[in-house]
Amino acid sequence: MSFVEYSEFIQEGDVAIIFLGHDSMMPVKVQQGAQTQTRYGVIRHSKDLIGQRFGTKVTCSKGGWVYVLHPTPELWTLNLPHRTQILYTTDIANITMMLELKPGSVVCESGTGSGSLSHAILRTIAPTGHLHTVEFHQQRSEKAAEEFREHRVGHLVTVRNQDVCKEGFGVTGVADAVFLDIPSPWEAIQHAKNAMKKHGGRVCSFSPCIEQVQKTCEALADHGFEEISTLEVLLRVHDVRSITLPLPDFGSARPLETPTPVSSNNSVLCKTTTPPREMAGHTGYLTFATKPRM
Amino acid sequence: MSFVEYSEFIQEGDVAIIFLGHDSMMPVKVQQGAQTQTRYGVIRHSKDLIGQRFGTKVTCSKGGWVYVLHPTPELWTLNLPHRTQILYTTDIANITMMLELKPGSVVCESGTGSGSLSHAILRTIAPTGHLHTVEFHQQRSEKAAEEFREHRVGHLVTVRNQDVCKEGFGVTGVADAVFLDIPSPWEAIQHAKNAMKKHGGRVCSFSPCIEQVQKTCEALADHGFEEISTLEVLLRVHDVRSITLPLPDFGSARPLETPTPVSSNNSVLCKTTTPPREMAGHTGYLTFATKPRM
Amino acid sequence: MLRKRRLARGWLPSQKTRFLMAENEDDDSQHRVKEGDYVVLKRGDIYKAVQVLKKKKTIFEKQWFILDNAVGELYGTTFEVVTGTLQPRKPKHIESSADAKEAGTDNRHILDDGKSQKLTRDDIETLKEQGLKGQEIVQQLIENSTTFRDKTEFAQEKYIKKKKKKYENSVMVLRPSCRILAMMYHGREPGKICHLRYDTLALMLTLGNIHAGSKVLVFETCAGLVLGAVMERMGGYGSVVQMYPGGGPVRAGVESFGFPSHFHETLHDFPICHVNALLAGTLDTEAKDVNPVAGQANGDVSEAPAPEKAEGKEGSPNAEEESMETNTSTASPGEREERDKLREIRGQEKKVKMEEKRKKLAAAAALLQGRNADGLVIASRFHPCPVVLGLIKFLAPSRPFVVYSQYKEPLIECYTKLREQGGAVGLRLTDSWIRHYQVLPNRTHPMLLMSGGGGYLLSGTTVATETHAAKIGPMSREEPPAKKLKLTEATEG
Amino acid sequence: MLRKRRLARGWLPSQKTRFLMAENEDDDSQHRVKEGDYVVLKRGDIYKAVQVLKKKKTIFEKQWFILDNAVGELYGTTFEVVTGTLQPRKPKHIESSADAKEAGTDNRHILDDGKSQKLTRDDIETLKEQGLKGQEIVQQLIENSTTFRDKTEFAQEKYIKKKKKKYENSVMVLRPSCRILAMMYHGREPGKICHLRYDTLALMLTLGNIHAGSKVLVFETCAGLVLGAVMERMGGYGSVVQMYPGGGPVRAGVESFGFPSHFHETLHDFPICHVNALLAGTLDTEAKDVNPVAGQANGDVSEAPAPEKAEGKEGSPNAEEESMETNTSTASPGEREERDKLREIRGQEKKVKMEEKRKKLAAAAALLQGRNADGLVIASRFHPCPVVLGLIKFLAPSRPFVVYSQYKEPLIECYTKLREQGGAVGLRLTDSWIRHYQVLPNRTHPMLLMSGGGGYLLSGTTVATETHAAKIGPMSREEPPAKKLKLTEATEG
Repeated sequence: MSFVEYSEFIQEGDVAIIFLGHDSMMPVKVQQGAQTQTRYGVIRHSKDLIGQRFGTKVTCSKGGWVYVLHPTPELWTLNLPHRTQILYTTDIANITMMLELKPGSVVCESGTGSGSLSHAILRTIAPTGHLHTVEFHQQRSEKAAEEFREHRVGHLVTVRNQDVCKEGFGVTGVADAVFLDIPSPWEAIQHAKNAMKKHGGRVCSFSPCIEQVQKTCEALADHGFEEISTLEVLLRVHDVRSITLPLPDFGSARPLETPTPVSSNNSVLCKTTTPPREMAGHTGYLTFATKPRM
Repeated sequence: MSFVEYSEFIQEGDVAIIFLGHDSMMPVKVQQGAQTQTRYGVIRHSKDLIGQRFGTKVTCSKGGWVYVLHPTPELWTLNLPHRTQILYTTDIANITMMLELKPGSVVCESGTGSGSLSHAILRTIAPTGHLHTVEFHQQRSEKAAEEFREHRVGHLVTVRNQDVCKEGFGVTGVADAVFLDIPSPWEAIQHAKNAMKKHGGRVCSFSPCIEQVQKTCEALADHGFEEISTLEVLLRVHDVRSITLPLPDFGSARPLETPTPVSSNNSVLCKTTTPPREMAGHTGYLTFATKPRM
Repeated sequence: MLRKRRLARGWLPSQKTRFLMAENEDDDSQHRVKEGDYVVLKRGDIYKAVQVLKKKKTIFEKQWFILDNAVGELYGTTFEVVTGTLQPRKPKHIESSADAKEAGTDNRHILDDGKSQKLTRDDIETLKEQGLKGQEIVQQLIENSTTFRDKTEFAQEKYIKKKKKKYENSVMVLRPSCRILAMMYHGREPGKICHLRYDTLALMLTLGNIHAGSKVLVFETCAGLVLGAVMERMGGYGSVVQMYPGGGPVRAGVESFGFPSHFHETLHDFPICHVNALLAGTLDTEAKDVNPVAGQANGDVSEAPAPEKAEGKEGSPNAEEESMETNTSTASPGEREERDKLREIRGQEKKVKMEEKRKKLAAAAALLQGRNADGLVIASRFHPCPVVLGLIKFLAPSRPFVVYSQYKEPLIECYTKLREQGGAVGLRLTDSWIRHYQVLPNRTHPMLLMSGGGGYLLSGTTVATETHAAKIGPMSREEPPAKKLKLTEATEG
Repeated sequence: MLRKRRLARGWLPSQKTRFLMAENEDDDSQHRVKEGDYVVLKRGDIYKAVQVLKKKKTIFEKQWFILDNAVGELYGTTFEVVTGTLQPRKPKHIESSADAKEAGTDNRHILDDGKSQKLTRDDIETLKEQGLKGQEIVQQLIENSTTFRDKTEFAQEKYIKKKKKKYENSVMVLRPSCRILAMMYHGREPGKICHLRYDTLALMLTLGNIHAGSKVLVFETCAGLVLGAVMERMGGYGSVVQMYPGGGPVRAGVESFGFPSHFHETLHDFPICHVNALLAGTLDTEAKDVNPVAGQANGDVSEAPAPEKAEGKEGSPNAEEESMETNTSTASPGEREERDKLREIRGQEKKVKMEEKRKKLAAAAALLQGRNADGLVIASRFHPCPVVLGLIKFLAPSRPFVVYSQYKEPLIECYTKLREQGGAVGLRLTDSWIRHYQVLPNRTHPMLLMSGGGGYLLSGTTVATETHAAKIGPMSREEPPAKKLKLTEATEG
């Protein structure tokens, strides 16, 4: 298993995602002799996981069963330990496309945070690209580096523990794309520009507040960035349901007749979807720009 | 006919809405002897309109037919002459509810603009309420006053031609609700407060730009307004369509068989809706607040 | 102008008050809470409608208290819950305004420290802004929670909401309004109102051109919220006919509006099980044994036993069932005699009630039979298609109708049927989208949580189905023969 | 830190350039336009994909010109259209930045003058910001239009767009990318790509976990855009199998990506009319008279005649039909002899082609028959239900699949069928919502026009349908008997 390559069978040291049911999952680190407790009972790694095919149904000690899934950046985003607020798949998808990431891309990112976006970037730029990710917070950067090694993507990423606004990304003229998720992105625009390739590239800044966006757009324009464009994407998950719509009884037109008995045909079944009662109404604004050739 | 009361029959001097087809309408002022040209031919007011029932089908000179509709504030919004940008029904509906308008409410409005909101306010506050509407631009205020008279709601409204930011609404302590659609609403907050009843009321400001909203919210808080709340509403009109979904042909499982002929059953008909390709993505932010009893 | 603007910021509250007091002195008495009033309690964005009754305990946000102290206070007053009673709180706008600025400073500091916890603090600060007591506790809780930082933004927001609920104890007493009740139902019990969102309701009232002096038909299973909203917009002028399915009209929500009694005189109801008879001209409202509650046979069984508020004066439509229950039990001869007497009294009462019902039915039928209603508003859990096709017949031409459904699919069918059938133009199937904002210095953004959907509307305008040759002729082939309609009295409105 | 931030505003462009030039000197040659390159022309937010060919006239936004002068210039260069040719324009960032500020001042003035035309001006100023030549003309036009002020905001925006189109004449030449092509198709020809919006495509690629080294199945009728997007993300590593309906794979859109030739070696195609045979193990790819274009019988008649780009080397799959046409015409004996010869040659050519086709089919079949594909991406105008149920069988367990449809209803059916059938978990039916913003000093707001919808996605992950007792056994009961698969050669990738 690796986050950039599928494997058929589960091996010692792999990360696997235990799928317990609708919207209920947990990540496990597969270790010979280890056990994982679930609400359906215990999973014994040696017997139930190692050597099994990813996607297999595993019967737990209490008789319930779960599926063991191969990790993907998207499953990881749903299951990772939150050390910070994280980026979710809808934003990640748009960041990836709008930054024009593909195998071979060199990307700079700050902050690393919980690594949600980092894993998605690594998946996309493998096997020939590289990610330079900068995290201000020491423990977070160490934890991220450790995770990348465990997920077998360590060779594709350099984690730096520094303040991007003061020290930049630690590389110059190499990046095809830069991503910023920091409180004051406008302070890092010059560093972003420095990190990027001479012939140009794409930059993205993620900010929750419009004031941050305004300052960032100004800084981008001041630094000669082009095609500055701010957007926002929201995802809506629809619940598929069968509903019963009763039919009204308008009675008979004949006078003085007693009411018709309840007919068996007094409702209609209909397949439909319902939106969630509450959904994510805002994650952040995504501001993209192109660094032209200088 | 009046904009606050339905009539059964069309009379001299009425406004009627000629419904030509899907999303195609025109307003006419009904006058003895007048004619109106439509793409289906001429409508002669004396013969085709006066004395007819509203909602009637009228055959035009070229043989095509139209419906003649009773005016409502909503139809007027779709048909009025634009002297300014106007408010549309979705925003109007929310303004009306969130300002808690009802028969008897006294409302202050600025600017009058093209009168789109004014007509909706008048409809709701009749027969016992009153609208004080202030318009900076002289011709616009005169035209609006004339329209209100023609629409037989003149007795419910006072039009003032003045600068609300400098001179206020011309009334003090009478309004249950105040509505602002001006470039610098923050400059009119004190005037709004002065116009409102001592025991309190509701205020709404409509602004297209977030910077206007920020300044307005600050001014509202500074003036002791409570329950300050900014929202945005968008309407999506769905096009009802029957679509044909072809079914794929995965061929036969038997070897060397010739392809199956086109079966009559190779597609599925489905009723669905499609969203508009482009829709109004923003009209303005609506900021509401409550003036507490002072 | 410039002078005033500059002054505004330095303006002292005492000056402001004096300025207002000088003019237009209102009579405060009408703005004070009276015993028996229907009021709405508010905390944050949580609302609850209650009636003010002496000594009656109310539960709100898991707190028990009596409302006695609210009587005589002004609407809009904020109270503290102190040992089961309400204590008026001094207004402190200056403080809360200062809070807001301090909060802003705090947050800017956080924005600059290079971490990405900005939204968390942001939300916390937003709470501070509301100037509610008890929030310091929430703040403490959050800051001491070791798990809080590991939660997602949304989990955090929910956590805050939960804690806020638990520890804050201020309550504002408000006069009910369509705005407040629509937000209350949507927030607390969306299932009761078919998930009809407040902005969708607002659009219904506007698209329906609901206004004083018109005659509006309402068919709803939204606890009476839609009916009440229509009545509020009518202001006691004109008539509203509630077309109801099942055993009796449901209108608990109407009470919460606290309308003056004359509003109720404009409200009529008509059981839909008589619609076909009325349209055919065969509805005989004179006969004594006609059963106005015959609508039990509707696909409405679950609702039938609970006619939540069957118009006070009417009594229970289930009286018959009750006496039947009594029959089946065994009893001594003495008890039996007693019971026979009781049954006779009940029989008399029932006759009187039936006569009242008959008159009411006749009055409603009289309003409907002209087929000249001015508006039709439908919002129910029934399939909207047969409902709109059945009830649109009662509208005059050139009148708006609006149909709500939580689901899009049944409205697609409505749309198609109405197009096939004719008699309606300007058909539009819409949904809307509402977003609330946090507007704070340097922290402006849409709220992190939003509603996923507010339901769908089908709206349109009726037109005459004949050509204009028949000038004042019958508006429909189904016009009932006039002689068959034996209505003994006219109705008001 | 603070020093740098302060400097940023006073920073001169020459300094900036020097700073960058000092380090990491790139080889410019790879960033220059070459003859034969597929490029994208851009004006405002209008894009057009073209191939750079000498002397070839291109029409873009109603202007004719040749691209010859673009050859040798850097990607990203802006040109002026001057008498049918492209002339490189000097970059002028300082000017456009100054423009922006001036515009801001203008607008604030308008905001203060008490009229409500703010958005109109706003839109006009937005145009200015883009620093495009010709916009002065648009500005003039707008200011002199007597009807302009009477239009609605949206009509105004459309008017501006129209005028802008007509009078501006700058063109930027860009290297194609999934981002640009997705926005191009969505803006110009949404019908060709089933109205698949760029953000929805982005989500498909991410939810599908498309990455280098995997084996991905694609079924699309989106002009090849989705296929190209998948190939871009694969970067020439791994294999893509295009499952195609009808006469031949449609992939005009793939060409526009301008992939290096080795990318095409990873691309395979398989006609879906052989899917059942392959699954049953009865597909004989050795037989000579098997007709690989037999898929004409699909519900795809409208598309069949236009296999827009049937892999250059393959020639036309309609060759047979052409020769049939020749047969039916009358001709002289001499002509007939000539024709017989021609027919023989054609027959030979056809045989060679058929043999090529057979080999390709065998290679694709080999990729599929292991039923161990890593991803499945569906985006078509076909009913997605039979498509996904048919093709999901080729996926290994624990692999993502994603199905796009312009309509929600068919995906509801897919969802239900997949739930009934099992073999998939984490099913989610979603749609998304994208909004662009105007961010300008004192004039920040969402764009006045937005897309009404971007289509719907059903996504999920496959799982094994047996219990884990059968450790490495067949993953499905329908595993074909191995001996029936007479594949004569393996495929690359």
